[in-house]
Amino acid sequence: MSWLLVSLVAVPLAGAAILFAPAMARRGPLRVYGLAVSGLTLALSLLLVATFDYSRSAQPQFEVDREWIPGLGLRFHLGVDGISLPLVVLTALLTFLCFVYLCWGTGREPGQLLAPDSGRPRALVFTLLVLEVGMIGTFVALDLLLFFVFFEVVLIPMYFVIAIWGGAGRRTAAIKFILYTLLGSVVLLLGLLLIWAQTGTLDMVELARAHGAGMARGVQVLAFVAVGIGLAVKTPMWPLHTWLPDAHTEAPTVGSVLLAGVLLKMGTYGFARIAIPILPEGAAAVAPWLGAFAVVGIVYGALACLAQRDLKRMIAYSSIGHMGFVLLGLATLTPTGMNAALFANIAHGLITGLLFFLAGAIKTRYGTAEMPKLGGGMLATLPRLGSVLSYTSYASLGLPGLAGFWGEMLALYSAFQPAPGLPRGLFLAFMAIGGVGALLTAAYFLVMLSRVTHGVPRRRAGASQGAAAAGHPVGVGAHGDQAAEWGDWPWNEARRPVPAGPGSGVSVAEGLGEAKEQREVGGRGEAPVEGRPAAEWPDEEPIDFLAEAGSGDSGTRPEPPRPGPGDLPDIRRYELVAWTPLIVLVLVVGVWPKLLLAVTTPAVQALLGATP
Amino acid sequence: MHIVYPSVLSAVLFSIGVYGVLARRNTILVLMSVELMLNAVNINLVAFDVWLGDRLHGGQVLTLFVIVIAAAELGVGLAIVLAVFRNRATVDIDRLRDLAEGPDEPYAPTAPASEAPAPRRELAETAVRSANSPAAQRAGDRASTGSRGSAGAVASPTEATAPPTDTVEARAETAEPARTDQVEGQAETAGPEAGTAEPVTGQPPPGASATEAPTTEPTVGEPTAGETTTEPTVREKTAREETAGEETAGEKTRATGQSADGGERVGEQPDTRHVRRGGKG
Amino acid sequence: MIQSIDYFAIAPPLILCLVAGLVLLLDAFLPHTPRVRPALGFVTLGGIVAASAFLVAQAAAGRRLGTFCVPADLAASPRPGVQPAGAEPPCSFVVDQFTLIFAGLVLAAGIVVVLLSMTELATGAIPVGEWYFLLLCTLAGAVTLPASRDLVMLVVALELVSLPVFALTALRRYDGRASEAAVKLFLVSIVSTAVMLFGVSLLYGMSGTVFLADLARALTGPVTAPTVVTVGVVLVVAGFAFKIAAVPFHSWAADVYQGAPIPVAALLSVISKAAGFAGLILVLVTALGSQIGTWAPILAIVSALTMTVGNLLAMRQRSAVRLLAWSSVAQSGYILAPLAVQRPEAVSASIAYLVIYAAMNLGAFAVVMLVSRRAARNELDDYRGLAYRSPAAGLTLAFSLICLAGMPPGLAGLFAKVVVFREIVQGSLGWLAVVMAVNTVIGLYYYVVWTARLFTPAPDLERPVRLGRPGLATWAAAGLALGVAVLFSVAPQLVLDVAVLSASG
Amino acid sequence: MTDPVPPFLPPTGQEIVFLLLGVVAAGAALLVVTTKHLVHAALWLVLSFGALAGCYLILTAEFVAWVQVLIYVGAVVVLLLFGIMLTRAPIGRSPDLDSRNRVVAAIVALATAGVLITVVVEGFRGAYTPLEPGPGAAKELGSSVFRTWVLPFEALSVLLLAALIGAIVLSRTDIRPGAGRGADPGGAPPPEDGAQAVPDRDEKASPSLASPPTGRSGGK
Repeated sequence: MSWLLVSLVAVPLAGAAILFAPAMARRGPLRVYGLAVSGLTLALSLLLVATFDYSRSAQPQFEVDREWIPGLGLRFHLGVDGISLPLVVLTALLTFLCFVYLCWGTGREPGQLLAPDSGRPRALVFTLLVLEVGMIGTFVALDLLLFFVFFEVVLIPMYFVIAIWGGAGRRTAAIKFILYTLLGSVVLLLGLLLIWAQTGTLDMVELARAHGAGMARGVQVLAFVAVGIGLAVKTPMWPLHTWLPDAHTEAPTVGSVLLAGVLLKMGTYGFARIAIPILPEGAAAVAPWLGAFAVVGIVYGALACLAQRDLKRMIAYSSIGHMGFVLLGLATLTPTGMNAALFANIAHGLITGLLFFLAGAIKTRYGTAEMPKLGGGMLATLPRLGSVLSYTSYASLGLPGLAGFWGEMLALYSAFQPAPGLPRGLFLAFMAIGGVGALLTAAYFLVMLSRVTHGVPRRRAGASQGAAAAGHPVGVGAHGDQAAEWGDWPWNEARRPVPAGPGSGVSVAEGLGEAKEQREVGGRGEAPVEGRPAAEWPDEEPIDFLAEAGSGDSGTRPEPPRPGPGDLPDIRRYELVAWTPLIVLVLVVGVWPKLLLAVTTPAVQALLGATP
Repeated sequence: MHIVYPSVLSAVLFSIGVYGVLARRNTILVLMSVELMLNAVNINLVAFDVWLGDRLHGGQVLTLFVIVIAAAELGVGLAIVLAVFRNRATVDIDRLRDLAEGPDEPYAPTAPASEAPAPRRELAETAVRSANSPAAQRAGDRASTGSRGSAGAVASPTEATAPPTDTVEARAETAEPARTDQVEGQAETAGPEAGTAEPVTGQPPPGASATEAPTTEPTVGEPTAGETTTEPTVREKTAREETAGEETAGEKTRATGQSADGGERVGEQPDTRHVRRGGKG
Repeated sequence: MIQSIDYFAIAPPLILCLVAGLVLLLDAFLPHTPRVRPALGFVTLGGIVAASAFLVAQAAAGRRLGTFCVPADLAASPRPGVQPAGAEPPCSFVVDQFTLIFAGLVLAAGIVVVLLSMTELATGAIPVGEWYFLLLCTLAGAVTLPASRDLVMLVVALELVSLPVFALTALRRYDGRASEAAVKLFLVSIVSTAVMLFGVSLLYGMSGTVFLADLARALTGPVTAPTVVTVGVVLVVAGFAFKIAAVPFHSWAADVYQGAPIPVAALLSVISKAAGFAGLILVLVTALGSQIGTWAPILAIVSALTMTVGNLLAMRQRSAVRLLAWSSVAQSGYILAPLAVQRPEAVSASIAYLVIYAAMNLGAFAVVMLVSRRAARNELDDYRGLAYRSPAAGLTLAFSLICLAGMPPGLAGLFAKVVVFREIVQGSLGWLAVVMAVNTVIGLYYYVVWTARLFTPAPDLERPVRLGRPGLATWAAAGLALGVAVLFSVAPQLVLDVAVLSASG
Repeated sequence: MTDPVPPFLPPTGQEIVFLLLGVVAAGAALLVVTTKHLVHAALWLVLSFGALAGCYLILTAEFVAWVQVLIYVGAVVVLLLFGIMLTRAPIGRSPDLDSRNRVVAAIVALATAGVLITVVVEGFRGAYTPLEPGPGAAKELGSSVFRTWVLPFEALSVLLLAALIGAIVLSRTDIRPGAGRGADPGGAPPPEDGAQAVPDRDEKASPSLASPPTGRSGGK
């Protein structure tokens, strides 16, 4: 079965290589193609799950061990154990879902970058597949240098995803991303080389078994700091996080999803796989610092979230807080803490992936992700989207019963009883601060929900008043009150089409009830609203939840451009397909955490087994 | 014989050569200095060979070879110097600055582009560009360091200005005699003047360009001129013009044209004549 | 016959010289039609391939070949200890692993340069016969240099590498910039030669021999006047530092690369540099190994400065060739770094890096050559959207740049850097490793920015750069370089293993 | 070297002559790098090289001395003089032969001299050899060249040929850039080129050498 891991890496790689063939230039097969390759990968990973021997999840299974570059002592050594298995599956799943998001549907929507006129679909598919190679490879590599190679493979595709398909500030964001992570990688490489120079081997299994034997304490500390910095940039740990908000905000939806869902995990996985088991003494020396940075990150992330107005940016900052919990768990150096970290990893991947999908969907609908401009009342205007957003936010803030809870809880719990040798009082303080952070996390998510999903959809009301009063172009006079409140409105200049006439700016005065009513009636085309969203989706096909899709709206659908009150389509089919697995998994993992913990626990214990 | 004597002589000669290489700006003088350094090597080698009684005569043979190498180098070197002279009309190292790193290398890439009409812009651009580089730097040097003290004093009497109705005025840099073989000038960077500068990109008849040559960039047609790539920004250029303006003692010199390279044989002689006439008159 | 000459050993340079003469004759007697130009190019290529074939044969023979050895009756040195009795007489020309690697590198790079020049020459602005003649002379020198085992031969070979390049640079005779570049290169080079020769003379004075092996013996143990040796070493290092454009003798690089025809820039950045490194390694490691305490710290500082200055300057560039020039200066710093480790084995890391660097740099130059034919000023902005206008060129350049940056998927560059890092870390030069790490990031920045430009669509470029038909030759060159770079990416052990074997004996 | 080193004082006759010649050579060299006359520089160079040839003779390196006279004094200086003439250097004083960083150059040179002389004196203070004519004769040296140094000799011949060809091809003015201006990345506009290539041939080929240096003459 050792071919399984190789094929997990090889399938996307081959898929990317085949894209060079001239025949792949046409777009028609391209969408199916991306879906097929990532689907095959997902199937392989599911096969991995099915055939994995759970009774000995502590040992690496499906091992492949070939000599690659003898001059460097580099071996092509792959294997998967209880720690990496969930992450591999998560990667394959998220990638597949990204392709579902991109490829399903009509391909005309703005979020779907494979649209015929949006430029380089082939390049995007290629980039995502290479990204998948790097991500999966990182999780299955059992050779330090090989790990590093895969770790690095991810960078360039991600850079291009941000720099080419990103938002307005993509150039800066991409450069910031790559500079930070590159600097981290180089330091990481130096740390790995130091380990290598001291022990003479690159084999992670062997090194983990040795548990730092053969390395002096000073060397271990030095190596841990170097490796730790490299991984912490990726994670990102608090003072090294500044690349993350920009990158997440500017990246396209799929980029954000993969960045938050998988790439951040590579950092924490590295801690669990390399830094802590291989350098136990270094870890013990640095762990208090790690914990301190972690809790600072938790609180900082939460406070920063409270100050955010951009939804994507807020989710990005929330990632910093969540990864703080992960790091806190790791810093305790106990099996519980490690378990918490690995659990929180997976949970965060699922939840934040979903959150970014949602944020992307909102951004494509509203043209902005600025929460004040969304106007609130999403549950009224877009009930499905609003409810999924609420659900995910609850999961993210750690509502018991959903996936986000266990990670945070376990992490805090493990800080209560850190590994012997670590200052317990300090960790108790960490626990307290972390608890405050958890509360703050809940606070900002609730604030966000109250701003976005609940309340009266102010925006529309304001628009209608202003427009009705003066026949102004929507958004200039209409939002005078809000403009005063929030400053200027960049999207107005950038995206608002010039209204055709005074009448076109008139919008329906719709309160909560009215909106609901209109939706129920399915009355479209009755009142013109501002033309922007309609112009963006001439062919939109909003399906109301499941069966409602064809319930009769479609028959009466007017011709495009169709200025209807359902101007903002609710969840569409491809979005639903892409999100459902995540929604389900968040619930499943939240309800049965043992599913995951049972897999990771033996491996964690094995990794920490010889720690004093 | 004490070997210290030749060794010290060699060290002295070598140092003199080093001084020459660093202090001289005429390429041929630099070559001579290098020859001195090589001779210092030779005397060392011979002395050591004799001292050591090397049966293979490594030292003396190497000396012979060094002499031959020096001759070969000199042959090629002089050919290159002549080629430079052919193209640039100077053998001063300081002036070979077309390729040098500009003081503000991160320039605005399309700065000049917006100022000229589109179809001809590229020509105008090259004209402007080639006109600017060395003159600019020199003007800048002077302005900043002021070390060539005589520049302003000598420059003013030989200034030549075209009739005021012309949009452009010519001025020859005669600050230092050796520099007069380059007609300096600068195509005006503002729009209309760029227009006047660019049409005469072909080679003007030698005599015909007597009055307008300085601004019309007579050597754009030269293979060399079009390739100059020092990139001035607009700001830099205007700064330079200000410098020029100061030098012309209050006269409003709006444009100075320079044939940066290769100007000598084609456009320069008329220009110089013109300039000198103007200077005397 | 006074000396017995092993013609098999000297076959590669000999063939190159003969073909050089042949090209000159052909040029003189064949009619000057456009068809002759590529024909001469093919003759040149044939010569290089033949030389390479002999190289392969030598490698297959697998033994150390030495020729032009000192006659036995003269071998005994007047100075005791220099030439122990019974030792083999030293030879001037030795073919071993070290020689083979460098000669192979030079010849492979030579093929690429010839292919590039076929495009450059296609327009007839440059006299063809003389161009190829000079090119072959340079190659002959560069092949001879790594085989040289005495200072006299080393000096002559180094000069043979340099001198034709002066002429090649200036061969676009009515181009002021080419002449200017040539004059700068020329002056810097002859001054560096003079400096190096002074160092050589001091070393000769201290040891009484010019053979590297004897030098090593003479300078081992207590030396009568260590300061003289030190100064000699410093001067020799300074002389070579010019050749490899190391700081503080780097300033010529960008000007010369920019002014010279692009094939010559490629030649300078790869072949000249390889020759310089070969000489440096031979002199330092083979002859002055005992003085490692003197030169290793110097090299460490020079290396750190070189990579830093090169990278910082490269970051500011807008011109493609200048960027490549400064980046190759920075790469020189990386190549120098392992030499600064006080372990002779570290040399193999330098050699491996050099070989990989050659492949990726030539790939970049080949594409720059393609673009330069259309874009007058060859600025980075001219590369916007190249990957869409010409996917092959764009991807080749992207791969080369990513390789130079040292990131996956450019694994060749990554492994090269890893090897260098490993040597530095093992040699406990921590500070140098950190400096190099920072520099790697700086380098990554500008390489990646350039690469990103390839994939950014050009917003209605004023002068859209279309790649016309720049000739198959350049495409072949690009393909060759790319192929080698990919090969090294997949199987870097090819160069790593070989380099490990050659302890530069 | 194992011989006892005789004292420095009093110097022998050979040493006195050598030192005198050395002073001449160094003094002439100093004038070469400081004189304001370009042509004078070349002439001082002759003197310096000649004195050095004398030094070689005293050091018993006869062959080298004659080669020095032949090649350096005979060829190199003549070449340099030609170069001076062809670049139309003024015959008289030229004020701009030195660049502005003369002081820096002087400091660097003095530092170099200081270091080198100190080191050399320290290193070779005890070096002494009696001078016996013979080993530097042409016969000895020739046999050495052709027994031991054949390979560099041959390489040198290639080098000389390359230099020769290079110098010729660079100086030839009868080859014009061909029709294909495209080789120049400068991308100068082609139409003018075609028209220009023929008529300006004379002007380009010879003129810079023949026509009087109008610009420079003002400097005298």
